[in-house]
Amino acid sequence: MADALIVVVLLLVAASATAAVAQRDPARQALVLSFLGTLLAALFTVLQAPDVGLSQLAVGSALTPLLIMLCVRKIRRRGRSKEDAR
Amino acid sequence: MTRRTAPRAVLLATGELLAWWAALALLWLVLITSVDTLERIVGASCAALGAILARLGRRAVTWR
Amino acid sequence: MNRLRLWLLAVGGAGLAALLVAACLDLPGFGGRHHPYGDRAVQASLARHTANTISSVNFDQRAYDTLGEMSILFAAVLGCVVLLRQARDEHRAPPEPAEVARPVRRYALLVLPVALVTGLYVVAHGQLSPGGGFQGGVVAATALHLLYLGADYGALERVRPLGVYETSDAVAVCAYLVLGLASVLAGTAFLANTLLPYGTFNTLSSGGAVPLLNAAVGMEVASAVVVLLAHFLDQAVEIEEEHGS
Amino acid sequence: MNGWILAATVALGGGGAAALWGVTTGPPARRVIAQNLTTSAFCPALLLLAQGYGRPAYVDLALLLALLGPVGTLVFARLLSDDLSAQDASAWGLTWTAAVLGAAAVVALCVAVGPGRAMVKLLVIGVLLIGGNVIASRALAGGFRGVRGG
Repeated sequence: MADALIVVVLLLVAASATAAVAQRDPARQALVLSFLGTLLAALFTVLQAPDVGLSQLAVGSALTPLLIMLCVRKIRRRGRSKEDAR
Repeated sequence: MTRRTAPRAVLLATGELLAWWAALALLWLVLITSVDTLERIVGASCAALGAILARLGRRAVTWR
Repeated sequence: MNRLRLWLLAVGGAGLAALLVAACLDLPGFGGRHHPYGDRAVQASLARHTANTISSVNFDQRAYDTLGEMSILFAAVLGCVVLLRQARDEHRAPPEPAEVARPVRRYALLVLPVALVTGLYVVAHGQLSPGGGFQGGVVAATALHLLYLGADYGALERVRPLGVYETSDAVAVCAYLVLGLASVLAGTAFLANTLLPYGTFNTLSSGGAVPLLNAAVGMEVASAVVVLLAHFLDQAVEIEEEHGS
Repeated sequence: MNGWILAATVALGGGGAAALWGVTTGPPARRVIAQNLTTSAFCPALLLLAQGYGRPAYVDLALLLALLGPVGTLVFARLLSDDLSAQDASAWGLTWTAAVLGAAAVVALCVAVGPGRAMVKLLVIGVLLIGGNVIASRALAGGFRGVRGG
């Protein structure tokens, strides 16, 4: 019975990781990835590894989305300025 | 000829820094579990760093 | 040729699968209370008055591994800095000022110092509670970027002298090395935690060199993340390619 | 398994499944709202877990999530502002429901913990969580309209 929580969180992790891979647009992928990051922090807490959970939380909730979205912005801006130049 | 800052501005800046320092030192005391001298020193210096950054940030944003 | 490649992949995959299945069959049961390595690690960390066993493993029992991880981060950030530098056919446009809604701007200004102090708390209490240099450093560095999110990139640039962060990144790596060499000079092994007194259990000064190594890693990670994000932000916001080149 | 862990299971399972559904389907506005609600579902769950396992140190995870979760939402609100400005990304009913649920969890934990340093810490986390979520919702509902290139 005490393992019910672990099973619930593991199922959610499997579902959201699959969903993150299945998205085509990088910006939408980043959204699912940030959800997955927070969920993984919860999984590590449930498995009694709060140190790893804190690392995951610190990196996954704000830093990784920021890096990915900055890359997306750079690529979009580049495409726009190429169109302008034409 | 040196430009002197108005005493009022100095007072305001000191007040802002002190208010932030007190609030952040209080936050530190809330976060920790046991209090001793070293804890107080480290907390006070971290709160001072936070207060300086808070003022720098506010000035940078309302600068323009 | 293509068929050969597929066969090679199939053979390799099958071998890997067989090994993984064999390894899984030999695993200890899920969620046991005792583990040979875990019991020894806890014993060693308690002997050195470190309340958080994970910190003891990271910065005392395997401090050498952490040195490797630290230099990987340093090298990775250095690589990014080189790759994302301003090329000859690019120019810098000053960032446009942005009008952000007032509650969001005020939230950013209020949470910035709170997040910074929380990050420093996580670094300083790495040997007592979950957390440590890496986690706290990332939080402190993220706090600074609230200025970009809540205002504009110009505001962040005014409070972020990049040279200072680049220097403190290098200084922190050196500090870690110096702490390791100090124990060599004292006649023990590199990074052996025998130099400093272990202190009272569950206080800030416990754990010998663990809090100092934690602080060095925290400083390194915070500066490295700031430098890394600075170059990403430069590329995303400021640097533009010359038209018609 | 005690009541706290049961409540955390419900929050993680229910909130997580709902947020996953929202974040993977529909227009960008809905996805970003679901990403914001992730924080308000998981942060109370982490607090409940800390109480359920009897480990006060685990509260630090909830503290960091309450601080960084809204920052993550601000990242998307700012860098997707072009996509979001075309549609209405406000969900005030959901935001306030989540805020009330989070406040209820924090109050229940405060009662269980009793007066002291730990209770003040819980209240700080509660204020950061609810304030952060409301501000993140505000940012999604046109907080970055005036942002063009920066």
